[in-house]
Amino acid sequence: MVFVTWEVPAILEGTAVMKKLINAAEDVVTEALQGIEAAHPDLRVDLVNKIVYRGDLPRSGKVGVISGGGSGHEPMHGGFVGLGMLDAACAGEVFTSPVPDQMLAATKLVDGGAGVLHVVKNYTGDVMNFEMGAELAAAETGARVVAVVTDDDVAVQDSTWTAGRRGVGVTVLLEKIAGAAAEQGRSLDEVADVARTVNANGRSMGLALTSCTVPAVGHPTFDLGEDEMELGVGIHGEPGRERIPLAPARDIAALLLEPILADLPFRAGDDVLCFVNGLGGTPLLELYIMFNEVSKILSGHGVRIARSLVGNYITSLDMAGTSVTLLRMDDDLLSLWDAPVKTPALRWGI
Amino acid sequence: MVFVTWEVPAILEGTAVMKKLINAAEDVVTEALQGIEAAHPDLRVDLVNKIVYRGDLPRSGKVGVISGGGSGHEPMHGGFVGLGMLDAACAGEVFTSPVPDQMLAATKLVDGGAGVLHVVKNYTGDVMNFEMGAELAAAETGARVVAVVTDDDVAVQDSTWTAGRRGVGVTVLLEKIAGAAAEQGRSLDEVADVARTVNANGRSMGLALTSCTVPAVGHPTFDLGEDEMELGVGIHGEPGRERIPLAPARDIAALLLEPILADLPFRAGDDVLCFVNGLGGTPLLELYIMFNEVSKILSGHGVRIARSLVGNYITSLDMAGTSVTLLRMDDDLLSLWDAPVKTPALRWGI
Amino acid sequence: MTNGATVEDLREWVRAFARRIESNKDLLTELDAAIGDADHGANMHRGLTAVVAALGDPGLDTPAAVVKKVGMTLVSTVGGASGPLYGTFFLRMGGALGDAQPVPPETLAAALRAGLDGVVARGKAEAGDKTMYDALAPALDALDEALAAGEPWPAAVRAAAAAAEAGRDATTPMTARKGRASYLGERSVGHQDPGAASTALLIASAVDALGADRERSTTTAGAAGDDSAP
Amino acid sequence: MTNGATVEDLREWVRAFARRIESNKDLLTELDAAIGDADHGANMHRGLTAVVAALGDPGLDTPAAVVKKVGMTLVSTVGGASGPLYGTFFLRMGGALGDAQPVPPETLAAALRAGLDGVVARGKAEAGDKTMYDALAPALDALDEALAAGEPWPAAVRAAAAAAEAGRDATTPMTARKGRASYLGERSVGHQDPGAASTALLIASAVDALGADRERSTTTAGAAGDDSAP
Ligand SMILES: Nc1ncnc2c1ncn2[C@@H]1O[C@H](COP(=O)(O)OP(=O)(O)O)[C@@H](O)[C@H]1O
Ligand SMILES: Nc1ncnc2c1ncn2[C@@H]1O[C@H](COP(=O)(O)OP(=O)(O)O)[C@@H](O)[C@H]1O
Ligand SMILES: [Mg+2]
Ligand SMILES: [Mg+2]
Ligand SMILES: [Mg+2]
Ligand SMILES: [Mg+2]
Repeated sequence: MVFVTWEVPAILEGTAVMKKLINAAEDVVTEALQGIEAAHPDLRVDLVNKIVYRGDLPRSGKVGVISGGGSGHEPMHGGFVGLGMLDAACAGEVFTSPVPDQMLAATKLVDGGAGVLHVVKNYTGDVMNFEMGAELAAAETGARVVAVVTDDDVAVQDSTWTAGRRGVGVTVLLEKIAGAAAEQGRSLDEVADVARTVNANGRSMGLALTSCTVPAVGHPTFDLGEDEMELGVGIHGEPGRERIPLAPARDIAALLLEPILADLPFRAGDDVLCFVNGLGGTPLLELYIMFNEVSKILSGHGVRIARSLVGNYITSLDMAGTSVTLLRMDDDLLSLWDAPVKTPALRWGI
Repeated sequence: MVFVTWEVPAILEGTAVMKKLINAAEDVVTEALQGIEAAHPDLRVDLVNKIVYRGDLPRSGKVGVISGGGSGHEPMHGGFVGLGMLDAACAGEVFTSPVPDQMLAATKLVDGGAGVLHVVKNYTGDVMNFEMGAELAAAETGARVVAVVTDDDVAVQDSTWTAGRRGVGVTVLLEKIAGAAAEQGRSLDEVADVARTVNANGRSMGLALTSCTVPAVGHPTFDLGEDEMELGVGIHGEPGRERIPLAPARDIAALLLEPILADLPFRAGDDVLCFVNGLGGTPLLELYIMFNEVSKILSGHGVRIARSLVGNYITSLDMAGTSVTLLRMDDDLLSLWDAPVKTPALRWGI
Repeated sequence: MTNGATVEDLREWVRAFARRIESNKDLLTELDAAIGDADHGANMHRGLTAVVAALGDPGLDTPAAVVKKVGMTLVSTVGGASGPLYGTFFLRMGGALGDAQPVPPETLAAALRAGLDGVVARGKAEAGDKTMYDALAPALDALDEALAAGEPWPAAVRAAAAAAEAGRDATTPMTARKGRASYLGERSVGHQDPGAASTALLIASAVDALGADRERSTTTAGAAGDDSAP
Repeated sequence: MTNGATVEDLREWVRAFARRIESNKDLLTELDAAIGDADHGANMHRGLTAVVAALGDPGLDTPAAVVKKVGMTLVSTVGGASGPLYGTFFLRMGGALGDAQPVPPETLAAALRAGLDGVVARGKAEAGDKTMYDALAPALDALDEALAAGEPWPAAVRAAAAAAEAGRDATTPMTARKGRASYLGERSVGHQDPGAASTALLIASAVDALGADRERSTTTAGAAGDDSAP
């Protein structure tokens, strides 16, 4: 039997010099959490468990809403903690889901006796770690936990034979809307219902112009040619479904919207929340150009933009690119979206 | 006499392929403005004059506050239009100040009889174009205009022999604070006084990890080595004062803060608004790491962070990098900062 | 461990695994960069570093206690898909070890299979899904077969390691149907599964620590990743 | 224009300038990228394109009307530092042209100097600040001197163009004290000022359009930027 000696690729030898505002790669998450704590007096940070949480917890009788996931998607999730949105967020290592102990600790922190909603993006790791966290919480505290899994990425084939669609942009909208429902005093089942409604009515698709660079890796996750872009990327620097030549914004908007519109399907007369998201390295100027193209296509389909969100809200580190999310709205969702929210990244009405 | 035939550098030949979400380079500003109009129902856009303005203008008796500058710094200035901040913003071409006709048109739009404040960043072009705009407005409408020029960039030597310091991060804070003063019903002189106070008490410095790429140019404005960064950059892709080797976030924070702290000077016991800004291509994760380092240095100096702002607010297209702005606060500035604001990029209290 | 695995044997297995993960960390991450998210090496390294530190905790004086501790530590430190999967593997294995000291070969083999069942219960992977299952299941089949055929433990565990490597290599042409690589569909073909690669290291570590007489296993253990001959 | 510049001469001057700007657009931007913000070529090109279109407006039937229109159009379309400066140059020059048709050489020279004074009033530049002033001022000095020495207009305007180019080249070793390049301090040394470069094109265009007999100026005008001999 021969154990092969694998050669380390040359690019990994030595300390990679990275164009990043960091100290050591292994301290990135902890130090960013310290920065959040220093910048936002309303929030608290548990550095041991890597949890960002509201300073006024637990709120008796209110359903707790927590989420979490790998870091590198900021402001998601830590930037969405606050009144009317998340009660706590668990930060994993960069692009690695947090561990069950964190979800256990966060669940205990936020439980005000009315149960806790876990907002989980559909990735094998996230789902399993949240599951184990909920099992631990049930065993240890008896807290009632309901998990809602987001899986809105139409770039991925949905099938019982795969891990299913990824949770992407809808997660942001769901956290806002479910957070508002919880803040209103709705029950855990009601809050979970609203969350499921959001997921069922939302679809997303993303496109990358560049890869991102994970600090612990030190070089781009994938190589994209000067004249190529990656269609259907997720938010972890994972390659997409297809590599295609660079195209103008109007073609990109069409490429992203076509599968989104077809999937639900969205219909003439639908009211939607239109969310044009940046993946971290794309300037707002370009996101507004994308929004313009998206809005033209939607009006061509008779789909009405009832609400909009433009900016970097669910990112992949320094990746240049965009994702578009459409959420079909009804009156309840509209009023929950409009309800007051006070977090570092989304704030209005207060 | 010989007319030399200049050779076009090879890099400029042919249509440069650019990794940008745009259509044609010459339509970038117009299409982004259309996107702003489509995304933000409270705002209006004059596409001929390239002005973003509040939908409820003019407000009789309220001092009008306008600003403007080259595009490519989004959300500044168009993203700061709304209740409690700017009444209108004039968008120039990318990195090129707007023309006097735009300032004239914006001044007319916002003038509710109480005069108009022009917030101008100290660049030769911006200053001259705003000056001519004010001259035209005085001649045409008799509107009283006061211009306040921001010049907070300590990277630039201040001297009567130069164009003086650049206006950078303080501009964002000034627009918020002067906008709040105007919204409260203060007079033009009072609003201008507040604006001058902000400029006098604010200092900034920036650092780039990469250049940016101007759409009309198609390649990076400057070349930075893999292991270099540019200290003291402005916001137009102009080279900085010094090119230095890559360094950890804590050293970068020290490099940026040292000249800022020395210049005012900031003293132990001072209350400051600490603004860690991203230049467009840097993820929020890194900005929070920077904020953490900055806050540690400030607490070492006994300077207290009374308010904070972290994010991409005054950018240079896709440039990776950061700038730090400190603004010394008094009670009036604090209450004006905390006053309600409702713009696409800054919103609270409403 | 001809008479069975002692507590020290099992600790040494885990330490050997940690060393092999450390020396193959970048490679595991590269494999994951191709069809995942470029963190499998970092994840496993973080976990095994914590595991090695935890081995010094007091009270870990039975094989079951050691192996459960490994599982708990992995669950608490790895995250991602591999954390719950490797964690569950060791937790279930520990639960099945019973009290016998040293652990007889058959008990050890049964405990490993309990671990595999845990992986399946948690992750629902089947053969051919291009996951760690595709290295682990053939390895344990080979182990059971060899033991059933009356082979001595060292030969059986070497057969298991060979089967794990073959299983790992067989993931390359597969289309992923589980985990992050499944998003790639057809584009996952042609890449080795990172979890199968780390699992092959786990079984290879068993050869290091448990697969020969005591002397050999301890003297060659430092060479994890540098092995060039059986 | 030995008898003075007609309206058509002045239009042709501006058109020649537009052509030279167009063929040197990328170079001007490259110069600006080195010590500014990489837009001078685009700025001037946008402005001169608008100017050429505006030349077709009705009512532009005097030299003063044409030149003022050029100034207004530049102010309204260029932006940046160069917009107000070039705009003011033409506005003031137009204001000083008076009613004479064709414009006698001395009036034209005086009007150009009025334009220069406007640039100084607006931008406060002095000799040696590394700006368009350093090409424009020596050019107009050379023009005045040649006319005072009794040289014919074509020779005088060629002398002006030569002085503009020399002035442009002399900006290279200067440390910028005005405009965006001043932020660079010492690092601006060794780069030609983009505004001085565009100003040299302006005066060279005067040679194209006004510097020789009518036939020559119109037949060679299409070759802006390709001139290789006086
Ligand atoms: N459902 C599953 N069952 C078994 N193994 C799985 C499953 N999903 C993923 N894996 C394994 O996990 C490995 C990836 O681990 P890792 O990269 O650490 O986690 P993540 O995918 O969350 O980043 C895959 O290579 C695969 O072998
Ligand atoms: N104060 C000034 N006086 C005269 N010319 C100036 C002054 N400031 C700048 N310039 C000229 O303007 C040129 C730059 O123009 P341009 O790039 O179009 O504008 P901006 O600097 O606003 O980007 C400089 O090269 C210089 O010649
Ligand atoms: Mg991962
Ligand atoms: Mg400019
Ligand atoms: Mg992975
Ligand atoms: Mg310029």
